[in-house]
Amino acid sequence: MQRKKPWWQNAGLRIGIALVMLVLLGGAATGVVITQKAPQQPIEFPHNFHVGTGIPCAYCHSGAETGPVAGLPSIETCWGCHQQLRTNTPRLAKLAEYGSTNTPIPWVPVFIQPDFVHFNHRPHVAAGLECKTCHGDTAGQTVAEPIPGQNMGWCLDCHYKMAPENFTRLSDCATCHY
Amino acid sequence: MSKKLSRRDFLKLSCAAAAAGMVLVGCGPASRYVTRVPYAEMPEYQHIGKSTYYATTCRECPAGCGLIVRTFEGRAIKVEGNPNHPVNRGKICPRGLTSVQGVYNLDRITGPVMQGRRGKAGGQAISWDEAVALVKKRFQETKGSEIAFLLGAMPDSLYDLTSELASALKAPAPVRYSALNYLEGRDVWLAVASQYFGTPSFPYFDLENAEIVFNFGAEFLENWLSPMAYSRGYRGFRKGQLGARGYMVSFAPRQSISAAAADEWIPIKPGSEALVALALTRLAAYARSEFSPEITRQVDIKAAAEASGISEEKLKELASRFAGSNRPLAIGGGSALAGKSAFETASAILALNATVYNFNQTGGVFLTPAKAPSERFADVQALFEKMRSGAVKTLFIHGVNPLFDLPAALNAAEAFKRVETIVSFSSFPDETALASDYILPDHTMLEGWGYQTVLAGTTRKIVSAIQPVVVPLYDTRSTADVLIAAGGLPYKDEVDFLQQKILPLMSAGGTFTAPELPSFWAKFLQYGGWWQKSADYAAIDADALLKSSISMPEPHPAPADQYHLVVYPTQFGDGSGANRPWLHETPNPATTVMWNSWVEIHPQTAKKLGIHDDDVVRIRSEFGEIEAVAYLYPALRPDTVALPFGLGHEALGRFAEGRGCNPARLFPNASSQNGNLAWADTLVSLSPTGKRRPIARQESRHGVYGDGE
Amino acid sequence: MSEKVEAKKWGMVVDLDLCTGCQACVTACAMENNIPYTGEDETAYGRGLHWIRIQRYWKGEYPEVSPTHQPVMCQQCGHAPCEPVCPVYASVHSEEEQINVQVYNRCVGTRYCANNCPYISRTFNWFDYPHPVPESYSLNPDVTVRRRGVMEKCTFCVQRIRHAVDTAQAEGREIEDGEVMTACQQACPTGAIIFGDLSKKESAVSQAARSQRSFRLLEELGTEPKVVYLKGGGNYGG
Amino acid sequence: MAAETKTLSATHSASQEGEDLRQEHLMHDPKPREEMNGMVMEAMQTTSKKYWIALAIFGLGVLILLFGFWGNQIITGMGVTGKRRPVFWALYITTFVFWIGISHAGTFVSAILRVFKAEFRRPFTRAAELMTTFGLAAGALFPLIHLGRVWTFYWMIPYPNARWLWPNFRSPLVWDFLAITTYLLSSTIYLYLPLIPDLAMARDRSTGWRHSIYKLLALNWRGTEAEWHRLRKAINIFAFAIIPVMFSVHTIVSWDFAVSQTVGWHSTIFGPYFIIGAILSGVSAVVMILFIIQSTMKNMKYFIRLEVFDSLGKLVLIFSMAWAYFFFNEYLLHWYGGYQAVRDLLTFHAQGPTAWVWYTMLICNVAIPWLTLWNRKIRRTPLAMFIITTLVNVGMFAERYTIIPLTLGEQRFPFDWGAYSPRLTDISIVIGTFCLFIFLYLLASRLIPLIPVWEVQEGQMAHSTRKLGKGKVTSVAELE
Repeated sequence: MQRKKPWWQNAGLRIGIALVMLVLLGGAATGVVITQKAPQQPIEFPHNFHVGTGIPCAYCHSGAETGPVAGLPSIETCWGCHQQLRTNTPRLAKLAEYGSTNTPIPWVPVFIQPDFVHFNHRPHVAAGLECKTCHGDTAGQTVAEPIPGQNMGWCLDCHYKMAPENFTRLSDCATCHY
Repeated sequence: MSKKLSRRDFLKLSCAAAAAGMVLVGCGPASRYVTRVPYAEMPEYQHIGKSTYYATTCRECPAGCGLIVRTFEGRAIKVEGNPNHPVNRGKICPRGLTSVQGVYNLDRITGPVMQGRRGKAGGQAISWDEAVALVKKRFQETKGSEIAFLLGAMPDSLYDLTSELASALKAPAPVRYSALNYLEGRDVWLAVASQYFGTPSFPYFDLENAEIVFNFGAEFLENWLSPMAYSRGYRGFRKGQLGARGYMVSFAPRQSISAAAADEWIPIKPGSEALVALALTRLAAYARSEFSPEITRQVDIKAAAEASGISEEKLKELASRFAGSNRPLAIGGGSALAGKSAFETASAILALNATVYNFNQTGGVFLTPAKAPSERFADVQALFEKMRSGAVKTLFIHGVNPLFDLPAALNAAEAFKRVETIVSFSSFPDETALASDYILPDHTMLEGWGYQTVLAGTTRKIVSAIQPVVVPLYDTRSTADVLIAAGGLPYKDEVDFLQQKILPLMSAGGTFTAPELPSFWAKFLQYGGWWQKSADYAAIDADALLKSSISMPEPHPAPADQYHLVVYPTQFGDGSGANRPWLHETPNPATTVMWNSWVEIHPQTAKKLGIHDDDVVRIRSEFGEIEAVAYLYPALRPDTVALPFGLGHEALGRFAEGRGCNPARLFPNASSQNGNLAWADTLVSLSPTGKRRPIARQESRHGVYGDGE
Repeated sequence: MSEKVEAKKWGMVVDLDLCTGCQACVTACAMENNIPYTGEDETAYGRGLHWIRIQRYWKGEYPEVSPTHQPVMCQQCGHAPCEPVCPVYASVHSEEEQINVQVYNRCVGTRYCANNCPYISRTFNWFDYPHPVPESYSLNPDVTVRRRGVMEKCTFCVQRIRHAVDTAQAEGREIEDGEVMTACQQACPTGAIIFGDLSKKESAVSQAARSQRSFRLLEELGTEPKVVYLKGGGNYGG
Repeated sequence: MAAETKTLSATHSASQEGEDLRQEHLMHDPKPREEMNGMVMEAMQTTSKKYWIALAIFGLGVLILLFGFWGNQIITGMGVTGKRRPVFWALYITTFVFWIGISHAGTFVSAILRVFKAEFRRPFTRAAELMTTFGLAAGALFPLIHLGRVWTFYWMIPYPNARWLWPNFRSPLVWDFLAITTYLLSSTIYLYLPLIPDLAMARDRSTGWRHSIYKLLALNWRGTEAEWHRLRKAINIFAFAIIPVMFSVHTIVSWDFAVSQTVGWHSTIFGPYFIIGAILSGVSAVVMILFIIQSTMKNMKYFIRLEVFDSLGKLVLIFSMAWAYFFFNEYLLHWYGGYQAVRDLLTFHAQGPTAWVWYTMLICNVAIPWLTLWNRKIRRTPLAMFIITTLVNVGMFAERYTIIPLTLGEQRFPFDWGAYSPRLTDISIVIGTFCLFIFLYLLASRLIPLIPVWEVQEGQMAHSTRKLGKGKVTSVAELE
């Protein structure tokens, strides 16, 4: 009897599977990279510099203390200072362009939650949490970088560690999902 | 031959499978980041992530309820009632609630349009400069007497402005009407009040404090005069603040929600309301051992009982109950005040009140302290007659849709053809807008300025503020601004006009005032309007009424094969609400039908005619015919059929077009002596068409009526 | 289930003597909670997504006929039949607010909860309902827009509860009676709906709930609903 | 068929009697081992053009009707089916219960009859067990198909996760999930164990790809005494162990309904009621399959004799009576309970616009078996048995349809009643699973020996006749 190669040793099949896997894995890798990488911002905002000069976070992200959303600064906020300050770098030239035409800066929010999660900054700020607990050390970043794995387990973990006595309340589904 | 799957091969394959699995499970959206655009300049009162609430006034019907609109990042999210507003006290009806679906409607006109051909959608977009120039040109080139303004019921500020403009142009005063008006019999009350009390003001019925109420067809919970104010009144009436739970008797051929809310429903024969009211007046006077008033001289109790189908004993019992009560009240509206003898009916109802001396009494009848502009149908008829004769060269239309809501017998479309230029200010592509030459879209309700004078449902003077809660979504422009710019009126713009108009209010003793106009204006907007601290009604006197003599209306029983017609407005109001999906999705309170019209037929009648539920029925009057789906309605006289008003559009966008039927096609082009549209005398015949079209109802037919589905 | 004493017990009273069946609550609920409309064919087939339905029955024969109106929304049972049957805890009791929570993102769509709800107060997203621009501009940002395949139901406007709790907490005070208003209560023209904390003796809602007219729907099932009806308007329970 | 009308009571000589016994009972009609093996192999390897056409049609059916429509349903939403408020479960769950019911009979016939040593079971245990496995495969798809968001089905599996959430072990659906996976696994093993010697037999008689497959599956079976011993022991353990699993699975399926508060479901008799219904439909399905096998496959008339139809017919009759008892009992309980909503519901079933379903159920499940199956002649007419059992299955489908959509449509609030009408997708997917079942069965019939040859041979070895007075009686030797 002629010795036949079993089907799984067929070269064509193997190449085909390899190609499909390459595409899928490549896609997956790209997806992972895209979702875990800081997005392209219209202006490469240097957080490190601004934090370094001692500007409080809430100066630009003013909503955090009063409401659910911290917010992204409007052109007014930036232009308020930078009209007077140094307009000589390329980044500031971009800002000047937005500022002089009074067009909003299309910021890309980095820390985002899905639609079905209702995160509220105010109680977290009121409980004395520092911004960097969740947002990382922005003093070392230019544009804000996402923290990987900020999922439900991440929230619960913190809630459990920080306030075990209130855990019933803080793990209630209706706290975030409605 | 045997080939073993080697361990290495197996590992390779399983790794590949695992990787594929991970890819399939782990693939999220390709990009999770979405650009978000913050404000370039943060508007006043806006905070990041927080809602801002603005007070304004509802323009959906003439009642003038105060609203608080929740806005979030520049968008109107939710309409709520203004809890401080004296008309509605924070309450709101379905139509007001869906007004955000008016602003964010999918079928709005996005900018000024020059129609290529009348009646066809689409046309050439023009700029606002061109539009204003065009209106200006029409003002200058047309003789004053050949200009006509046809306005809807809202808003009042625009009506005042247009009136000023008309007199400046030496044009006839603007004609104003609304379908709600003739369906509820509003103009009849105005006529009666002018006749007997000397002022064209609406009576205010103090339902809240009444003890026994006789209701002649008024749909006070749905659309009548000021539904939110009267709903609150109904609450007080039921709660019995001054004593026992109130007792209500409803005289109506069809059970509306208001009639159903009564403790007793008397299916009175259509057209006999005046007789019954007069008979009750006479019997009530008798029960109080008083002389029967002059006005009741002609009435014969026996004849009234016969004409109405209510036994004499019952009438006597009701009258003595009414007369014996501490705070009796009679109200009327709807189809009772929409016939040829509407004036007599309204007078009789007032006489019934007068005979128990409840004028200006708690739980009685007052006169609202605001003069209402005339909305007589006879004026509309006259205008269209003028158009037909070619004496109108330029017609301006705002806030009303005559091609839809006027009786087809009036043949408005024919009259339009004789008008050289028609300019519509409609925000939506309704029938009339499409039939005009230019559409210069006004802002919708939540985008525009104005004020609304509260005409009914209160005993205080109220001027309710309308302010924009969001920036206009499209390239629309306030009609007032267009008219001011084109007509050369002495105002800078609409806001200037409004501020000048509210100037007198600063010293009129309201709940607030301010030393100078800007702060007064700010407060006016903040509170949602200006109103007096307490009631300020003109005392009314019953003498003239009781001493008058009115002609006895002839009852007109329907012949065997014909049926009385009751048409009632629904949540769609005058029909302009028909383009809002959630008004369609809101079930009708009585029938739970959604998204379509129906014709209510009594089950006995239906059986006699061989009509079943969901059969398409042809309804024919002397003036036209329509087809509607049958709904066997148990709470209706067998000799009457009822039709909801508001659907049956030929235009007005995707949600309205071709949906339901329009009862205005059955109406006569007839006004009574006092100028109201006399549609309630219409007789119709029914015939099954053999077609079936199951309508969407929330109720289970099988569960509620016990018949199969 | 051990209930904490301090747990808030949101509850609602519907006075059937005042309810006229006008449907304002139905529309208000839809506007507040991003409820999509489904169109004629779908509503005709019983797939409307109304969170409140006003049950209208007829009583008597012509001419003594009259309708009764009874708004039925999720009764927020204390002992809810929908909760134990959900395999993934998507229908779950909120220990904090003592209401039934539907967690949309956890729902896998078995629809078992809906079958087991004796009040049939749950609706299902049969499709992804479109929210076209600009209609979508009026969507409430505090309420999740549900996608296809999940259950939904009346939440007692939990987003408003959360907002009030959050505000009260930030201001360091208790929630006042009447501070949380559900959308239906806010709109109801005759004020037939009262909402508040049933655990407080003096709140408007618990006073009304103690009325002699009060009854609960299908009380015999032991579901302990948080919605109390007051008899009236020809509607005497059941 | 020659044996049709022969009975043992007529005038007979001794040889005639022996001939009768041989004709009647497979166990008394032994053939040489080689010949019998050959017959089974021949039946398995003979494929006609018709077979391939059927396979292609049902394969396409699976592809289009099941997976095509299911895919569309996943993408578009559950709304493509006819479900509505308040009928949130409908044809899918109906068919699910139907398949789970069908799958019962395999175990029942095989395990219970094995435990009770009913000898007529021998030729068809394999066919019944295959039916169990494939019925479960078809049925177990439905809990997935009916999910609104099937892509999240794995949340029902208990596994540690970032959300700190487990499935709700109080939910009958989780019990269901566990029970069905358990049953699927155990019934597959129970199918596989007795298959091993037959696979070895097939391995020794085949070449090419078949050979390699059989070799892999036969686990190097050599037929030594030790192997036989272990196999018998294992089969015996499984036969006893699977019986409670079988009962519990359908009880748990019934609890999906019985633990709810739904009117008409909340009943304590649902457990046994469902099991009896399942066995009734399952045994009927076995008869249907045996008829098809017997009339389409080669050499099967030898294995599947009239005695099989006769005995199964008796079983169907008995279970039909038991079912009727429970049916009556349900009415009795609710009558005694006196709850208005249930009374309305039961009246609606019998008198509402869908009463025809109810009547179909009663006629097919009670009237037809009772009127026909008492008759030995009918029981011994395979075609008649096929028609009767098909009708019984139609009746059982109607029963489940009555219990699910028709009951859900009429709950406590008449305002919310609603009638469900299936749409194209529901019907397609249901037909698709029938296609899947048939497709798998068709494939298996040409891959697996449908007759457990060794069991038949074992039985034939054990059987002998003994003279007792004037007649001969069967005697069975204890082999195990």
